[in-house]
Amino acid sequence: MAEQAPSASRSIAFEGVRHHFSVGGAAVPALGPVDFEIEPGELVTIAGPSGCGKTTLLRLLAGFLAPSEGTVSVAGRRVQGPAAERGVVFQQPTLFPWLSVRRNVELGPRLRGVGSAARHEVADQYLELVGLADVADHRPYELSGGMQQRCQIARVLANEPEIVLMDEPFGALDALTRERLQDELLAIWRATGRTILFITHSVDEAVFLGSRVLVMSPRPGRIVLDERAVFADRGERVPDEEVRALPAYVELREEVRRAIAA
Amino acid sequence: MAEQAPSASRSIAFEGVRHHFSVGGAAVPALGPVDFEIEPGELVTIAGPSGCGKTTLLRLLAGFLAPSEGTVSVAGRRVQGPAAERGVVFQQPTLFPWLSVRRNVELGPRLRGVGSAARHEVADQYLELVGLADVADHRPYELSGGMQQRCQIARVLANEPEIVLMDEPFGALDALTRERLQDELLAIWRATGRTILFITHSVDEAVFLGSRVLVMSPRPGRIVLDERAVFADRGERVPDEEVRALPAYVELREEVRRAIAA
Amino acid sequence: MVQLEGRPVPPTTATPESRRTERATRRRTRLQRLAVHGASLAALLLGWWLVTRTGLVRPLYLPPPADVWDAFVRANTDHPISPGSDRIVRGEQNYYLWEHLLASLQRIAIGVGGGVLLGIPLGLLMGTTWLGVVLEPYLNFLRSLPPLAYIGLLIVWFGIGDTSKIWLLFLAVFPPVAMATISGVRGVREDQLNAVRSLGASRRQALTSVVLPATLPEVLTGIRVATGFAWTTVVAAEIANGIPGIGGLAYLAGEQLRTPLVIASILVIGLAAIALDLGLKHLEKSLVPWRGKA
Amino acid sequence: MVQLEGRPVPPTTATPESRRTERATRRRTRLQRLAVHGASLAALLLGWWLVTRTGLVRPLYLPPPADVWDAFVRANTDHPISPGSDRIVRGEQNYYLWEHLLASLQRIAIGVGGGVLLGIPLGLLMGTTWLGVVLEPYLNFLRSLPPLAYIGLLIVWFGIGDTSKIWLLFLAVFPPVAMATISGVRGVREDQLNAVRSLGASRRQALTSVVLPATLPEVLTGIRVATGFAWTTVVAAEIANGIPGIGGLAYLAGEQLRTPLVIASILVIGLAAIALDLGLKHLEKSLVPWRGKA
Amino acid sequence: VESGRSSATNETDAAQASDCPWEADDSITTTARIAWQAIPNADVVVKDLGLLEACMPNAEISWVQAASGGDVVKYYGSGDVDLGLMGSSPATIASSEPVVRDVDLAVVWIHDVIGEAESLVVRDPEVIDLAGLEGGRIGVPFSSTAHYSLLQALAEEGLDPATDVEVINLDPEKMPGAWQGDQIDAAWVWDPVQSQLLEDGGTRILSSADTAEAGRPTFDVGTADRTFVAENPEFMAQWAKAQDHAVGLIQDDPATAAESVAVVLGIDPADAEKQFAGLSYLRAQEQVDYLSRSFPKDLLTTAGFLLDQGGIEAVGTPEQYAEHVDAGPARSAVGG
Ligand SMILES: Nc1ncnc2c1ncn2[C@@H]1O[C@H](COP(=O)(O)OP(=O)(O)OP(=O)(O)O)[C@@H](O)[C@H]1O
Ligand SMILES: Nc1ncnc2c1ncn2[C@@H]1O[C@H](COP(=O)(O)OP(=O)(O)OP(=O)(O)O)[C@@H](O)[C@H]1O
Ligand SMILES: [Mg+2]
Ligand SMILES: [Mg+2]
Repeated sequence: MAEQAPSASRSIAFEGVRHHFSVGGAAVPALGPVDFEIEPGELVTIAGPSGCGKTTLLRLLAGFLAPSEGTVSVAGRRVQGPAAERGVVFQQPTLFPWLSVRRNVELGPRLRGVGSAARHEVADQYLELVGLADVADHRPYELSGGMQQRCQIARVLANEPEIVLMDEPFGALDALTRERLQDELLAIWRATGRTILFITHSVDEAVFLGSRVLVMSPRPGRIVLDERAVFADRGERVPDEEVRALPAYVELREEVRRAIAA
Repeated sequence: MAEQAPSASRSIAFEGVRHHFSVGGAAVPALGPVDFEIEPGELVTIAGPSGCGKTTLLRLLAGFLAPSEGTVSVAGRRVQGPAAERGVVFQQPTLFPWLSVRRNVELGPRLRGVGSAARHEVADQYLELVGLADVADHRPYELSGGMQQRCQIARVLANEPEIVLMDEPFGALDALTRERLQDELLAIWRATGRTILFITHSVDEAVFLGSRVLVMSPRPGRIVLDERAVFADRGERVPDEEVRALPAYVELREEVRRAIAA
Repeated sequence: MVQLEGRPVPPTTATPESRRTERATRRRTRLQRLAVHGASLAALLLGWWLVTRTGLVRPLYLPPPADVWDAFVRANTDHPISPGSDRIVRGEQNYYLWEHLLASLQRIAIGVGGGVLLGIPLGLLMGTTWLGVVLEPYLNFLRSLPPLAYIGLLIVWFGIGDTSKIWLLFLAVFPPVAMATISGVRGVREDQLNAVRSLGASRRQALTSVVLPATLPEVLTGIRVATGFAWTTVVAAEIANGIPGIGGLAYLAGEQLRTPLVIASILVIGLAAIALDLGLKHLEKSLVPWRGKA
Repeated sequence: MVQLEGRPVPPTTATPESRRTERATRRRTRLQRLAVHGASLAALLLGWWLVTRTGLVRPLYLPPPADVWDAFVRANTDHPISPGSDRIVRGEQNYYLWEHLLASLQRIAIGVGGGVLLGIPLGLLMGTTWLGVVLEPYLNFLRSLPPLAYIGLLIVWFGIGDTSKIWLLFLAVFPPVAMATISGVRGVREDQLNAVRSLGASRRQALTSVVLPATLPEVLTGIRVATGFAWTTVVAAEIANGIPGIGGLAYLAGEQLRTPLVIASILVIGLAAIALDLGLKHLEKSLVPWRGKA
Repeated sequence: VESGRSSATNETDAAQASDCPWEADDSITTTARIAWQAIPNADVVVKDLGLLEACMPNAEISWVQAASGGDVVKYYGSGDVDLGLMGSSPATIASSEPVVRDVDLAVVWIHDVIGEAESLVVRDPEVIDLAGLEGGRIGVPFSSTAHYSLLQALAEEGLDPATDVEVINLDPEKMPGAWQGDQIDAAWVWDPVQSQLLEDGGTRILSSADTAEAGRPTFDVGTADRTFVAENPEFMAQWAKAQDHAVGLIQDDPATAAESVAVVLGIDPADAEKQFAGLSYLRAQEQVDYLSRSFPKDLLTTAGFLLDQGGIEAVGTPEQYAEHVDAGPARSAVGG
């Protein structure tokens, strides 16, 4: 994949953001007020109780929703809608059943007009990465739940967005596959310096992956913890088990756990 | 909920079961051969790598699929299709968008002709259990991913099936909610003696919850580990942390982990 | 309208002020919409007037708006048979135009109602049982039959009164409704059926509690298409003994080359159809709020 | 057919033997199906024969099968003008029945083709842009207009040749196709659109790569319904100067009270329509394998 | 909305309309259903003036509108009407095999003999006779009396409709469009289209009056179910009397008659009055003469033509056609 230097301009800002959903005429507050910035190249993990507004926050940044109040901006410009710069891995796999797995993964490059040989190569690379090379010609509905999730991840990564938004991307994966993909994600992040927003309900995952960990309160979600984490930044040589045994790691994990339980 | 004694006749048997999917004319083996029996009142957890055939196994038992070879039987009778005795929590939440959350939960009793007052009571009980009481009048698509999963669980439990089939039911839940629901599930299981088949990708969950743990090999899935676990059977007085610290627990967890990795 | 681009409309907010602005926004949107319709209608009328004014089309084929308006007014009032005559007649063919319209509306209402009442259950049955295999060719046969070719048979069986006309409308309406239902049934997600069956639903319960609601969006579209179809059939239905009836009136006026009256009738038919369709669309919106979401 | 109950058919198995039995099963199903159709058809024919035989319906309205068969044969052969006469005429109105059918089929093919080619893009545009707001009333207006009321105008503009007939068929076909497309567009899952937009799709790309395929099932149903409409319209289209043409033939035969020929024409129309629809259904099956699954 | 409303706009008008010109007969309680068509003749005058209702106050009379003679035959077949107006072609079909097996009608009245009301109008002023149309295209509504007249005229001229000219089926209301678009060279048609074509520069070169002279007349006739006639002689007498009265009105007071026609057809009274000129109307005595002498023969010749067209299976015997003509009702109206 192409090496892209983190552009200083790609910082993300939430300013006084609130979001309400209208349910049967009544307004249900779902998020906010939320204020924070993300520097380019950060790998921000977000945790919080179920229904606290994590997905809502991500959808606001993706441009699927407009905030009821406040502004969401990327590189100083208000988010006006979805764009290729912000790739999204959905919480519920959202694949296109009329395309094969391979063509789902190739879709981004194809939309950009990448030639078929190059497309094929990119698709092969990412299908291999997520372990779906042997079902490349299946249709999405012929995949298991975890395989669909992996296909989605491959599709987004193959499009090489500057900002990757991932909503519980490893939620349906077994421990082994999950660990492998965590490592791959870290490797990609280190190599390309992408900005990544990663929602997870696993405290361990949040602490292990994030260069910064956010914890949200129950609905309407606000940020109740915002901590730098150093474990993602470590060199690749440090084995995972050792990282998990570090006192600082254990302490942060406990801190996050307490913040969620609060 | 009504106390139902485990009926000796409700044992589940897989005999020489294989399943193939046909993809573009070619047959793709997904499962088997699989042979095992489940006694009434067992809480069987199933783990295995993504795409190994766990869901397929569950769908065969639910009656959604007919095995390509072998037979699946409950109480000595071949499974001919879905039935109320076998409730299913789907891997991808499958709720009815034309019904409110409450009416989704009430659906089973309503189909059985339970009066509206009794239905209401049952629904309230289970909505409370899964923490959705305050969104009872929302529509399913107005729920977060984790909330949808919980709604599904409430719907199945409210129907009081003799066999509960759960496909990664706690997959999208934060640690806290998950632990609470694990405890509730165990409580219900102990109180009613239901047979429960529980697919999970969390080794810890499999060992913690199961009275028996099955591990499947990669596709086509076969049973590579079949161990009794005693931790679910413990009295309610033993705190969870203590259980997790037991040497036998740690050992089984390692054994399961190894079996999956093999 | 599906949002392909740009940001979606902000949803309701909690504060009373913002709620007020929201209501204002909605009112503004509605006003804008009205303005757009008004403008396009005005443009159309102007074009029509210009075309007739410049003599591009002869009044025999397209009379100027004023003539059509005159015909419309005449058809809704008591008027002398010719200027100066003291024989006063009522509307056209002894009925006012609105009475003609009402008569046709009655027929359409009964025909469409019957077609929907039969079409939906039949479609459900055909989509879910072996009945579909047996009946599908007959349904396809029926829905290809030209009304002009079998209205004769209907008259024989049901007489020349309203019954045969209603039957014709019914036969026009029910196949598309049944087709839409069948198509909708085939689109029902298998797992939703599996889910309800696992909850203990009987065949019939699965049909009413899952297949029917899941099919609703397509069925409603089918009903809208079929109702439009009923309107196109109303002239054929009312050629024979169709007074009062707006289709019968249009036919008779056409025979006499009274183009202004023909156009007036057509416009009335079209406007009535638009109004009816608006109602159906409204129904659709309130019945199927989940479209596109699940 | 959606499976409401019972166990689903076992899917392909790997072993050659089981594959063989599977093929045998499929062949058996097809045979069963044929048998069912044959039986229902035979029952229908018997019923028809009995009804006419017992004199329940007069031959003026429903002639016995034998008469219809005679008319069919006559219409497909050179035959004497009346028994014993030595004046030999060709088929009916100087064309064989199959030539009439072919002429109508051509018109329908062009009309439906045009209607589909316009209806789908227009429906996509109307479903996704402000054009929908402006055009919807006009579309509803158009699709409610009785063909009998405006065929006169078409003749003025396009003459009495094939062009005006094709236009009429086109105008019958394209509104339901557009309607179905619009309805399909409204059913596209928002997140699929969000997904493709996040992959960098432009408006147009989102339209072609998501909206169009997601809409396909409803569009195909719309095309099937619309093709049925085209068949029902073919008589109206061919009333004026419609020879050769199966609709024109049916109309003339009806005017002459030659019921056997009318019924023979109707049967041919119906059978042709069934065949056409089978083809479309086949297309649907192979184009939209994911229906009900995702 | 109830169907079958009469022309009267209010109660007083209804009273006015319900004056029977002779002594009304309250003893008749027949239920009669009458199929009418929008043709300018005495039938619609009777309908508009409410003569039947006035002269048989206790009879139950309903008027059923039909779009063509074929419709009327079908109405008979379904038992929906007892009397009906149709052209001579459908009347012949109804009296010939195979339709005669299903309906049992008699022609009881000649509403009009078609003259210039149906004529051949040509576009090209140079063309002055049929021969001039060779190679051209003539529009005519198939299966109509005009179609019959046209084919008779062509045969007379020695032109083969299959090769020498192109005869196409065209509804009257579609002719002006086809005419303007240069799609047809001539049309054999009735009013108001005929006037329209003449106005558009057409010239009349032949009419049904000419074909009638050549022995091929066409008519609009009144028919009745034979059983009905047999069972309701008094009703038929009153009916014939009313028709005769209306014919008298057309002949003696065309303005009043035209007003009635105008109301029913929804046209201008002046146009209606003009249209009278193209048709000839017969009083009761003439009806009796015509019906009992030459009319069966006209049916027979029409049948010969229809056989060629494929409309009937076989030409019946002269006796058979005579059986389907009944001058009785007309006779009872003579001098009444
Ligand atoms: N479309 C909607 N309409 C109405 N309310 C909604 C909608 N989507 C979400 N909500 C509400 O907003 C709140 C936040 O939802 P969100 O999906 O952001 O939660 P989440 O943090 O992602 O939860 P989870 O971990 O369970 O996925 C929820 O309580 C939910 O009820
Ligand atoms: N409908 C189908 N058509 C074809 N192949 C299928 C279908 N469903 C599943 N498969 C294949 O069968 C295998 C087993 O699938 P299954 O869904 O049982 O896996 P799983 O163990 O539940 O995985 P996960 O943990 O990811 O949900 C997969 O490799 C998948 O590719
Ligand atoms: Mg979420
Ligand atoms: Mg699974």
